[in-house]
Amino acid sequence: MTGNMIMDYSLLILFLPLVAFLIQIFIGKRLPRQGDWVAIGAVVTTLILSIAMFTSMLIGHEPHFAQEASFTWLDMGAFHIELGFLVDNITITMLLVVALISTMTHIFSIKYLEGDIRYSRYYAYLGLFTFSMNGIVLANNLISMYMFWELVGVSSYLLIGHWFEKDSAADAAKKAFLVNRVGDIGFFIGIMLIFSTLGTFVFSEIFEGISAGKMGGSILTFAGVGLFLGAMGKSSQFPLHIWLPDAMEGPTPVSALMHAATMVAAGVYLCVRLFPLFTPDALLVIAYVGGFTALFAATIAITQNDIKKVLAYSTVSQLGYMILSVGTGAYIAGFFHLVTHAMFKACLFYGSGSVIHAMHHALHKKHDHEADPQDMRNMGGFKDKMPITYWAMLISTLAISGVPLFSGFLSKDAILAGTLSFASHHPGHFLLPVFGFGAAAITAFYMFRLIFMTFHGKPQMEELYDDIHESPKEMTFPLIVLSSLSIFIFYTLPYFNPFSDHGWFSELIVASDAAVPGNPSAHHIAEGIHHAHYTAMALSLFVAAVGIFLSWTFYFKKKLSADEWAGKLKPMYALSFNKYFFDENYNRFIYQPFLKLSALVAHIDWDLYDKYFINGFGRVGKIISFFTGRMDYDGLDQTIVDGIGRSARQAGGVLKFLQTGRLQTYMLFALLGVVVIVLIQSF
Amino acid sequence: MADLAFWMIVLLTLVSAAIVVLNRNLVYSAIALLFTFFGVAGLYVFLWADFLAGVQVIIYVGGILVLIIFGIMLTNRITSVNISHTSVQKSMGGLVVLGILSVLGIMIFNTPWLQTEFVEPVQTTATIGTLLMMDYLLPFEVASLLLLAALMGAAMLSRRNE
Amino acid sequence: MDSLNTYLFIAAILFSLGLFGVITRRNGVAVLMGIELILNAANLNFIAFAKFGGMNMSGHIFALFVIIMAAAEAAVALAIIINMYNNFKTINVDDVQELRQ
Amino acid sequence: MDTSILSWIIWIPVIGMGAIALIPREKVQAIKMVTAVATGIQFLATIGLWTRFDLSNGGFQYMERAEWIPSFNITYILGVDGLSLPMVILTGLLFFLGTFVSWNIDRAQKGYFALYLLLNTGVMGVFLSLDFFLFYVFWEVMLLPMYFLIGMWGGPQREYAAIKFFLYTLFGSVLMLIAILALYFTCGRTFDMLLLMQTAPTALDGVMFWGMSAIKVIWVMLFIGFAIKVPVFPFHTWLPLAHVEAPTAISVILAGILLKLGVYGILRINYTMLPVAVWWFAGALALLGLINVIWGAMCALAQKDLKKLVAYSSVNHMGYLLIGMAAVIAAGEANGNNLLAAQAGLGGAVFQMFNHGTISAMLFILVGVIYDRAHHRDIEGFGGLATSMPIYSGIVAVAFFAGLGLPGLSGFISEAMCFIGAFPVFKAIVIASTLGILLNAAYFLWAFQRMFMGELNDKYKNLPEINKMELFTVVPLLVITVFFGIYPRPFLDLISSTMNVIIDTVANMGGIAGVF
Repeated sequence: MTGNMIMDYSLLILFLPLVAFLIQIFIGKRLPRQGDWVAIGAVVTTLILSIAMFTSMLIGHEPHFAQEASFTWLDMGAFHIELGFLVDNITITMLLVVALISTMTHIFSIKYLEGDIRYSRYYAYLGLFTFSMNGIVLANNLISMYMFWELVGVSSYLLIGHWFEKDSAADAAKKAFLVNRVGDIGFFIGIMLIFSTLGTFVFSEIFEGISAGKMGGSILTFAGVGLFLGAMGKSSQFPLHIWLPDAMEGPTPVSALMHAATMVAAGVYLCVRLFPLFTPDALLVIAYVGGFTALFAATIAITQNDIKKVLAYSTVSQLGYMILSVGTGAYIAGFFHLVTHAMFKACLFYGSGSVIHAMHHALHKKHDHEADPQDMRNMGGFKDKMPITYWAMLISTLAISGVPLFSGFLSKDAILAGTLSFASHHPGHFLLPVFGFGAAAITAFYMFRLIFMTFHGKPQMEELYDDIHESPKEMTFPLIVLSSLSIFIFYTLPYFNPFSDHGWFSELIVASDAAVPGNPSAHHIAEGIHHAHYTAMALSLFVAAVGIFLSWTFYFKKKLSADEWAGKLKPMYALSFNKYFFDENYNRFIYQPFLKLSALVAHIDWDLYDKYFINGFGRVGKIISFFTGRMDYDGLDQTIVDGIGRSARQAGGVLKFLQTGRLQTYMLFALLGVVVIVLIQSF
Repeated sequence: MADLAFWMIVLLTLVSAAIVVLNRNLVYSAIALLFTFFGVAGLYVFLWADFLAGVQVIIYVGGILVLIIFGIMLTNRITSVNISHTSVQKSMGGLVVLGILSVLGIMIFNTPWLQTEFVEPVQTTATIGTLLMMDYLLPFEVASLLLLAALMGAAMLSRRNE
Repeated sequence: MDSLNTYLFIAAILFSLGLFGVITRRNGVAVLMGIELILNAANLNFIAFAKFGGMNMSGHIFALFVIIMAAAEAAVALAIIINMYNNFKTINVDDVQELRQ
Repeated sequence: MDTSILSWIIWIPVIGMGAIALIPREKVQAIKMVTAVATGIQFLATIGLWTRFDLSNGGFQYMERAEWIPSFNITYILGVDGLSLPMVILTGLLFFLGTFVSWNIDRAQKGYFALYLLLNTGVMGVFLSLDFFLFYVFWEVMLLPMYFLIGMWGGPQREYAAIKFFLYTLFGSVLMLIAILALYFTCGRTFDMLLLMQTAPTALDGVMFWGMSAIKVIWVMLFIGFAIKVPVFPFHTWLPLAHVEAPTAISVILAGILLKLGVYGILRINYTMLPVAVWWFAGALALLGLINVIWGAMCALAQKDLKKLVAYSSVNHMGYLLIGMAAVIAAGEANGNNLLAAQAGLGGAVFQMFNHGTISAMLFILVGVIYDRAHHRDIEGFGGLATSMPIYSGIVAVAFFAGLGLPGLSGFISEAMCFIGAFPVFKAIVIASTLGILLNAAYFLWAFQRMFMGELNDKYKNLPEINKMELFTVVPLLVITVFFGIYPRPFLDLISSTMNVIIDTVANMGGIAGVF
């Protein structure tokens, strides 16, 4: 495939969803089937195009393939901005992932959202979302990345708030946008720091500038941390993770799209793209934030009962992994995990969507509007009723838990190897692998808890059980596709070793060296990972086994009672169950005080400053004019003027006859005036 | 001789003008005004304005003065013996007028008037006629319009409104 | 005798007398006579300037117009006076004191 | 170019006004049509200006010059450059659209539209006149119709609002007048701005007023005069009141154009005539910008009245602009000749002027739409309107997103340019003011949520959807916002030559700024 074709394809991939969006938003309602075929047609076309690009990448087999194109967006002389695309192997892979997940979401939504009042709107927003994400993926500069970044925020706002009649959905949408904006502030400051030092927004020029030593030291660290802050917001890293679980208020397919391929992936993608500019200090921050988030979110996921909430925290935790890997330098492993995670996490969400869909219909039939269709405590034993969903979710769960033969094993292993290698070089940072392995164990535990509670054991609501049915084809099709893609083979081709991540991915997608002088080279990092590979594999297998075993004893065999243990570890349980009270504390210590402060400011502005100070001028003016009025009237007028007047009255008894009403008198005085003036003038 | 005639005419003009403004009897005033007009006409003659002198006599004496006398007749009962009237603020008025006069006089005698050599006119009437029809045609027409308006206005005003 | 100043001064006296009449006379017709005197004074000035300004005939034209004006003015003024007489039964201007305080 | 198109642009509304004066007051439709035609022709003429504007020329074009009062050296000079042209076009557009926004004015239409056209002339005159005296005359001409338009056709507190607006701005214009006279007498008795731009810096050098440098005194007096219009922080309280009480179309004009007059004045007069003082004041300007951003945003966050929220959002948005304006000193010697930052900052500020003009106009029109239907503007009093008025809420959503600086809509680019430009010089201030980005989003989204999301309030189930006339007024603004958001280049090409001239003027003064 030639370079031109690549560019044309990329443009098409970028703009087709936008066209679909525009068609849907303006005339969607008037089209047959509310125009969902427009949206689906558009994404399927992008999928085909992405596959074409991807195959050409595989055939071409150029690890350092890169193609750029740009145009002048604005130009004021010295200040000019070029926007453009960068297409390399990472981009092509990411485009495929986005197109694939987006297509699956579109297909899945046909039935899931059937009969929704804003069906065409929904498809429109999906198109916008896909467009924005593709924009991020294709960007070759910070400005267009930032722009699409915010557009992703908006589309997530619109989709999370799809059912805006529910206050919780409206709240969640707003929260998602605002929390993301917090990150975006950091992102923007980072951009400004870089631009004010290097004068460019284009990645390659930035990297060149940094390698040339034009920017470095603490400024670069700050810039890096700022940019990472943006990633933290989008990828929902601690402490900006709070929006993501709430975002479950959106329709489930949206969650799948958002958590697998678009929104949250954007943060990781940003780190991957910008990896060369992070300084060691910035990377350390990234590593710790990521590692901590991985563990922290996992501990919350253990105790959640809402099936989507579990998956949400699991996403946060997995994103933590990816960020951790960026921090340790093994960012290609992080990207690898991004790709594999996209498949199995989307599959898990579709699975949960399928379950919720079934529950919803069953509840609807029973006219039960009280029970929560998402609560796992109302499920159980769905395995026989929903075999396809069950198997798909099981495969994905095995993948996410890091069981060999599945994709998650490969990528997770690479990340953990990266942390191990990092820790071996920097023994002071031993916590990073601890975070990683700890999270791995807990992940295995809670994911199997989900499987066991939902699909195994006795049905918890017997009355519903008979009405639970497997979902229609439109919903099972994505499940089948994505669960198949969670098998190792797709990532190791053309090799078949399930224990080695050696394959097309590792061959075609290669790390570039850090631009910051002093950072370890890509080769060096790859070496370290290779070195730690087997240790990591053994350890991760062990922790995964422990997690699965514990889960099995608690929730399958019920040898140990979960409730009893919860009672024993009450404080910890409470912390975890309540998500460490983050929302409450943010609310109490940030939002409410700030709203109060705003009210105070408004009060000061309007009721004090304006009313007393500004109007004070008016009032003082009034008082002064009152006094001057008094002085004028009582003092000047009554005493002096009237004094003159009074004295004049006596004399003026005569003078008043001046006003005789006789024109001739007036004329006389006018003439007198003339004479006087002439006399005065002549002197 | 000419000098004597000149001063006689001046005297006639001024004295009769004084009578106009000072005499208590309106009819006397009107008759004095007649002499003033004649005097002024005479002065015009001295100033080589023969045409104007004629006009002065015809219009002022023949027109305006007759009008004034009619005015007196119409507004006073002719039968009443004393068609007289009083004056007011004579002293004050006299003072001011004297002031004005002195101011004017000072001005007249202190101003170096621009004078050019006297050229004896060939024929004043013809020149005036040419000027009126050529250079001053528009004012001439306006003046006729003014006269028409005055005519109509006077008729309008003096009509009894029933 | 035959100097500009003489004529001007004669005109000034005539003017002052007219003015005096305008100011002091109570009878409207008398006031009108005063005005005629003033106009005559003005005319005299015009003619005098015309003669001593090189026999410039424009002065004559102006005088002519003044005479026309005077005629019109006299007609209108007398109409007013007669009207006034019809309304107030007097032509004494100071009896008509609508402007009085 | 020897045309008198600028005069036509200024005086067309007056012709319209004359025509309205001749129409009997009962023929309301005819009055409206005359207004629409007059403003429409004016708008087309401004577009015509643009099409034949020489982009590479940073100076004044379409100049007109005529004697006016020669004894005081007062001349009638008109001209347009890259700074005023966008404003002129914006004025033409908003007055044209404003006519249709005013379509529902229900009393004394004759007076309303006549004053409206007079206001139009005043505003155009300020943007186009290059003689200080003429400038001042137009400035005052603009004030009076505004007073009556607010005071007679406004809301319940209209008289208070009108008198406050009037006194506040009058105070400013008195200071301005003093400054103008000071310039007149110290710089060779001329009101010609072009001449003053050349002579003022040298003529004022070393002159002292009451022991202070004359340049500073005059600068500050002019600045306060203009700052009241902008409005800059301590002088902003007339704005919410006037905006809230004014009829919709007048709010649109107020927010869209009148606020820009202040900024325009600062850039046109303070920056080019007394560039030295810019160096002295830039820091304070940026700081005031920061305060405007944060203060305005926090006040907006606390508002219950939608129109007041939008009004405070103007305060907030003007803050970005001030920060961008301060960036001009980046181009000076002392700041490493950072021409790039200066261009970004100043260009951003001017772009922000235009964008705020379109966006806030849109917001006010939209507020007017809901007010016409529900007869109140209490944010808490609505709820779920997105269900009953989907098109309207869609448009409001876009307008709000434009207001909060969403990429893809024009507001983002100008805000970003302001920040990027000011960053190298005022790092701390810019970083602090980026908080505004967040607050901005917070108050708009919160308001949106309270009004349009959630359960539909039964009271408003049958609110009619936005009608064609209203759509006609909003859609052009929407299109402009989106177009410049995607492709800002035409606009920046239009202004950049002039911006470079201003930057040069200010930057060259950097050398002596230290001494000063």
